[in-house]
Amino acid sequence: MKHSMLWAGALLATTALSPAYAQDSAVTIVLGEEPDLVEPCMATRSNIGRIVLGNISETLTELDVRGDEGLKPRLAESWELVNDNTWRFKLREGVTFSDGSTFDAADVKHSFDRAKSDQITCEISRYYEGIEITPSVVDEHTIDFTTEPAQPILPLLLSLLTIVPSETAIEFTREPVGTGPYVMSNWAPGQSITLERRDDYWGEAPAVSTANYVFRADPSVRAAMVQAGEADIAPSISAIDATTDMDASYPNSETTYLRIDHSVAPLDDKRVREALNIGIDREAFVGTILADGTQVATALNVPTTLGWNADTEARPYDPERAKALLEEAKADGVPVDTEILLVGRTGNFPGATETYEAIQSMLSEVGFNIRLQMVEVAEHEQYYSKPYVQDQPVLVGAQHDNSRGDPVFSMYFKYHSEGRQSGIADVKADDLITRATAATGDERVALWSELFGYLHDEVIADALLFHMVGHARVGNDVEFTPTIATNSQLQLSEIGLK
Amino acid sequence: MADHLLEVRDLSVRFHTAQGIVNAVNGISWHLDRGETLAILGESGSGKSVSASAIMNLIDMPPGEITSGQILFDGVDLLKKSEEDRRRLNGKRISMIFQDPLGHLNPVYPVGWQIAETAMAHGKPKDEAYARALALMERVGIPDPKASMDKYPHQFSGGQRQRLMIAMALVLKPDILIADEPTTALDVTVQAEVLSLLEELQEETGMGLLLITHDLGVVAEAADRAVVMEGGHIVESGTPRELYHHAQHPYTRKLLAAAPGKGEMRDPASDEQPILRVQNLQKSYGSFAALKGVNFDLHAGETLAIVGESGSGKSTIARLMLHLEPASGGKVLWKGEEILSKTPREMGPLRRQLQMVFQDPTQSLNPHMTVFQIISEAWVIHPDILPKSQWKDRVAELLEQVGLKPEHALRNPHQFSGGQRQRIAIARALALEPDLIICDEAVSALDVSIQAQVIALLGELRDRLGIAFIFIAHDLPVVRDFADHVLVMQRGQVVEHGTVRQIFEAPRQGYTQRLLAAGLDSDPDVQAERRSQRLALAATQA
Amino acid sequence: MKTMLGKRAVSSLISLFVLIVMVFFLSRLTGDPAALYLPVDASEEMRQNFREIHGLNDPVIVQFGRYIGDLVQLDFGESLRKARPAIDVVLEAFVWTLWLALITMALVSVAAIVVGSIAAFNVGRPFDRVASVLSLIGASAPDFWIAIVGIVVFSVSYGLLPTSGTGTVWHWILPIAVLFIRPFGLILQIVRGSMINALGSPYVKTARAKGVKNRPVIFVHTLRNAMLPVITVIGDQAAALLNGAVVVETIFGFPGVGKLMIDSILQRDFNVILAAIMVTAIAIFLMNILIDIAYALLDPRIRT
Amino acid sequence: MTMTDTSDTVRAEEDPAKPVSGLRRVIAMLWADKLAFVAALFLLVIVLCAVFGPMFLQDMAAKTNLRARNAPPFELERGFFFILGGDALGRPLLARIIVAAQNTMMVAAGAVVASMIIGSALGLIAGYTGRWVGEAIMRLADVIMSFPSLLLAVIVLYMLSPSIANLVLVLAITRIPIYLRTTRAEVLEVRQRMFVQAAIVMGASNFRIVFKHILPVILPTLLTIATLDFAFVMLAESSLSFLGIGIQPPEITWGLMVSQGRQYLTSAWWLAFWPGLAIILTTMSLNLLSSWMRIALNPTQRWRLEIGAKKNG
Repeated sequence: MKHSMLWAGALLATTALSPAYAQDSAVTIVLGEEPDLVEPCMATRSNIGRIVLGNISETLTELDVRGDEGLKPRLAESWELVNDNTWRFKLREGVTFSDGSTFDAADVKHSFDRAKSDQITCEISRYYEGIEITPSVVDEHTIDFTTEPAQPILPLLLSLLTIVPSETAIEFTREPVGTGPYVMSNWAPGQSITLERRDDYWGEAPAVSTANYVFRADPSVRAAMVQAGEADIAPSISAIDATTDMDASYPNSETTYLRIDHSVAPLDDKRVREALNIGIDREAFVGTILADGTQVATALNVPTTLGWNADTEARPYDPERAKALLEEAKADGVPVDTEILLVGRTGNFPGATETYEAIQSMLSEVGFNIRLQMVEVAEHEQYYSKPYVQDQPVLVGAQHDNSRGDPVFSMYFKYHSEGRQSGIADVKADDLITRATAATGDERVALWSELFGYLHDEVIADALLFHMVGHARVGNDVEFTPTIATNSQLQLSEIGLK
Repeated sequence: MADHLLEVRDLSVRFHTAQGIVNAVNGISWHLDRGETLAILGESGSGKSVSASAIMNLIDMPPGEITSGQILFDGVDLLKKSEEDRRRLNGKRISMIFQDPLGHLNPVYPVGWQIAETAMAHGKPKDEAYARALALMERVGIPDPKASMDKYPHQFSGGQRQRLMIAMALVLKPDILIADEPTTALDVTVQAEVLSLLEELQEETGMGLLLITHDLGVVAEAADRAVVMEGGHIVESGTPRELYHHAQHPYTRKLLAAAPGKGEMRDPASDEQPILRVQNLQKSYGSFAALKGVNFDLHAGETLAIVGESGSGKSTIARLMLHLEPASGGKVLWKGEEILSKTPREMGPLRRQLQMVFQDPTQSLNPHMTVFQIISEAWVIHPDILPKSQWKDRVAELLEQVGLKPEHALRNPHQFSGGQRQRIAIARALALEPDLIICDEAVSALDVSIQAQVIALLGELRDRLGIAFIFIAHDLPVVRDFADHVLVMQRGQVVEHGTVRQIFEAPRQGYTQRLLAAGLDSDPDVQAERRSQRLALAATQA
Repeated sequence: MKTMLGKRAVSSLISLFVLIVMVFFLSRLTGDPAALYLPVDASEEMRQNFREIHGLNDPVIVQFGRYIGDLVQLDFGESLRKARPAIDVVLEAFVWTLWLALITMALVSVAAIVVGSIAAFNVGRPFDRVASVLSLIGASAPDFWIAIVGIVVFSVSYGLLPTSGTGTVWHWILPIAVLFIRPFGLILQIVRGSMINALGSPYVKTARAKGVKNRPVIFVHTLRNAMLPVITVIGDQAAALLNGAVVVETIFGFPGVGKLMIDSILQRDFNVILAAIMVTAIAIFLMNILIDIAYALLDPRIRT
Repeated sequence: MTMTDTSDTVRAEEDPAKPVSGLRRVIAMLWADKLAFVAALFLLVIVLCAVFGPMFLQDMAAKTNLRARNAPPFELERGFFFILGGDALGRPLLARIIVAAQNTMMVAAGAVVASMIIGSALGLIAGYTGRWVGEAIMRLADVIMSFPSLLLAVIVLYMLSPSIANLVLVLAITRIPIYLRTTRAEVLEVRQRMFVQAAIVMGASNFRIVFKHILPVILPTLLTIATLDFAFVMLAESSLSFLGIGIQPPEITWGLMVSQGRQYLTSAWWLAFWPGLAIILTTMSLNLLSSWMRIALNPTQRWRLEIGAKKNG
């Protein structure tokens, strides 16, 4: 027995060394789940993005999440609209990849083609669907993107395109190569991923020399680790644990809502939908089940989003009126007593179960016949995406995340009659979405906010609940303020050391 | 007055049991000196082993409890000594051997080590201990002692195991050897050998031997003095001769009367068609032939005794006849029709005609059923025998027939003594109104007095109901007053077949003669004679 | 013995095959991996493309044929999510589980046997009572509950041990402690029971009559006989651990096969599930053989 | 040996225990083992809660009241049922624990009974019929044993909806092998006993032999296992809820309550503590009871209890 202990010790010695013993200016970051891949073209998946985006791989443009500069240059120095359908990007010079090769227009083209290739399923490619985009190299440091139809927000779209060297094969890689300030130096599957600072980075060298990523499923464990000094940053911990002065909350750009399928009675009746909305005492959740700082939502996108409509006001909690509306509907023969299935996803967000339980009991109070069912992710998907369950009215509790600053990433998909998760089929909405997508400047802003208003006030498309806040715990010897983007990326360059 | 080597004075022990407090022995006293052999004679439950356990400090307390008395060894009261002191005596100055050596030897250690352990437990160095062990194994007559040292108990025969036990007990040349039923589970011939081995060893070492037994024969053969126990009391004591010829206490007389092989022998007088013909019956397990072609006939109302030592194949015959095992060859004709080849279904109705009474009544009765259920099950299986309405009366009738009370019908088997259980088993067999009952060692597990009663019962049933019996036994005296014909078996073969008179009065085969000679007689004088015969035989045949 | 092992190997192979068949087909009834792998707003052609790449479009029976075909060449297929050979992923994780199981069972066996024997020798006395009650309390508590309380107390409040993860010997203490509790309680009871029986057996009487001291009576004469039933139980418990201690591994971020299993089940990473099942099944088979050997070593009656 | 000898004769003499006194005897033997006695009482209470709890407390247990959120225990101003505090939605914990008893017991009992019946039935067949059938059944047992229970849970709960019944199904399937193997092993031994042979000689049918003669002998063993398994299943159920498979709100079981309360361990310990305690006490009681049974059902050990009974009774 003693022996086996010794062997165990020996075995351990060979495994990844514990963060506690790593040298100075090294930080340890504890995440919820280990990424399956560290693949630049998958960077839109948050657990990958947090490691890759801005650390290993860079993009042509990036969205300013701290100030309000909007879209900032990164690998592109500048861009302009050559004609309606063509954008021209001037690329930064003297940039090298971590494998030593220099960065040029060919790399950008390859990165784009690779992302779009049908031999691998790159997540980021989904942002370029429905549009014909052809990159063409003008010279070593200039590249044109021709789009059909015109794509006003192409530069924004390109803030998602991670650049890889043109040598990169078209298959998923486990050794990502990028232009970023860090390079992946070690990956002990199941245990940790380590990034080392590059000396030949084009920009200014960040303070952190080594970043160690570890993975713990349980939020309270993550919190505990920072407290115990085993980790420096836990980007997302449960609100319940966020009680120390190490903890900072941040709007995490997630919006929770109940998706309503308008095609099934009684939810096809507007009064019923309104009753749903005013039957839920949203305020009561804030500071109780959900963290302080949680906002009641009036739109699927967060206020910082382009065209967010400040005039739409959340409907106040009014059980009496809700009851009345139901009575009224009932009088007109709407089958309001039909059992409505409320589908929630276990562990979707901290306190998810409690939230849905509370909603169920509130709605039952005002006279709905609600059955709650919490399901695991795969089952949730069955309800969430088309084709929908038609045999009974269903409310799907879900979360939507769009930190990209433009509603285009949400609207088609959630509200266009063709959208995979749209609960409505509304001609006017469809029209607004198409027009807004093509529009630019103030027109675009106007159209989006019209859409927001229309969906919320006229259609009552769904029961919008909250703009959520996330909580990060930051250890005492590092400085880091989480932002709305912290959900999807975590740039080590933004971490300061004390 | 420590004039005896070992003296038990006014010893009382009681046990707390499910049925309340049982006084196992009440104020018994006896003594034992160097070189002499004292026999404690008694039947199960008489408490004959209790004083021995007390001496060896083997009574678990609770449930046991010594309420009064002294055990003086060399004049010192053991009961006042410390656990440790008593441990030091055990195995060194007082040793004990038990019935059922297989259970009492540790199955997972080599016998050599187990013997040596006695010495090592008392501080002898390893090599010396092993040397002694080897010497003793040689002395008690284990073949190829060196190799046997590393063998395990299950690799020895019953007799050899008892020899090993003896070796284990004598490693340190104790002053006293307690032998608790040392030969009960053994074949007659082996029993004789073991007993004489004990005597020789006693002469060599001059130890005192305490012999606990239920068998008058053993007493007659080996004891200098004997005490007779019943129900926890010593009812009588004296030399074997005194006890045999001038028994005072009724219980002693009862015991003597019960000893088998004293009554009148029967002469078979039937010549009509046999109901059962067994022809060239064979059974082999793989390459080993357990039964090598057995033939015999049985007439209605007759009794055939099949006698042989363990491994002779006598029980196999029964098991084959009753389809408990498939036969490898031969025929069994029951009332003219061949039954070995019958399917279970065809066999069904026939089964009620052929019944069996097993050796161990404790195991052959389902502990979860009441006596009523056990007996009436026969009619559940064969409804045509008796309408349900009459079951109750019939059960009562049967119970009375086998000498039990009707009200016993509601009890469970465990509430009866061994003998009573065997009576129930018989009642169960009778319930089917069979033509033939096979008794497989049906009485060998019972006390002598009970044995006699059960045999008497069977005889009575035979005469009254005209049932034929096949009576399987391992020693001859038991069958002497009961059987018409005797079949002597050895190693799967019939050695000798004849009428009971012929077998007992003029045995032709050497093996039969040896069997007879080895049987112990309760009359010391007869026994002395037998002994000389036995030795003579051994000499001639060796 | 050898022939017996042969038989065992064959029968185990049969069950393993049946197992694979069942898992393969049943798991494919539980939804479309594409839906889980791809982001919710991925388009239909993207999903089609994904299924195409991973051959999920063919009829299941065809997929099965292909799988078995590869399997006979010891190709366990690729992990859907990790873009690596499934078997590598599994073996990586299995090493951890193996160590966890080995160390835990070693500790459990020794502790349970010693305490159990002493308890059996003092049936009904305080030691016996305390031992069984304490072991019971431990064995009755939900393991995730113990685990988290353990972290809160030992790591956060007193900072004695690392909360979780791997790295040093210290990291192993909490997980092992949590895993230890339940089998300990169970085996303790078995040991106690079978010791009580063994202590009542004739050969113990003989040993006493020989004047053997109490200690050897318990630890030499009785224990070895009492071990026979215990070994089987130890085997079962070890098997359970080899299947992966899901809860513990999840909480302590221990990269074992249990966590891998639950993850790949929830993500429908079929190849990994199958590979994991096969690896553990084989490991358990080998362990059972060890158990048999141990049995034969303890009990000469089985050898001959 | 000595003891059995003596008691043997005594048995023969003294009056047979009347069936009536059976119950009293059991109680006396329980009383002899104080711990077991308390355990039995506790279980009785739980059963009562399970049967009647939901009838009276269902609504109270479901009524959310965010103002009483995580109300601390041992305060009565919110009413007696808040004595153990309130949960994250301000529902009285005591009420919820009582109501949850029903589901918890139904899951555990359902799973145990189902697996015991199926398992031992298969075991009897495997043990008594020809070796081919037996072999097949044993292989089946192997398969079930190495079939990851989590996967099974996901499969069943995905294809059929997650409900108490289906959870019972899952747990039952995973427990079958235990009973199957034990039963088979026992049958192989018991069928060699004399009284079984005697029944054969009398011409009893296989059915009769199996159910009248063999089953009653092995039943005690099975029951002991069952009591232990009961505890095991309860814990398994809670682990499933912890992993997000298995029972889901608004259904409640103790296991679910613990796993929901675990995230509050640092801020409101009582959420996870009380249901956890309920599980611990119940499983403990079952364990104690089964170890008592192990003695009470074993004739060679029973005297330990009987003396106790005499001393204390």
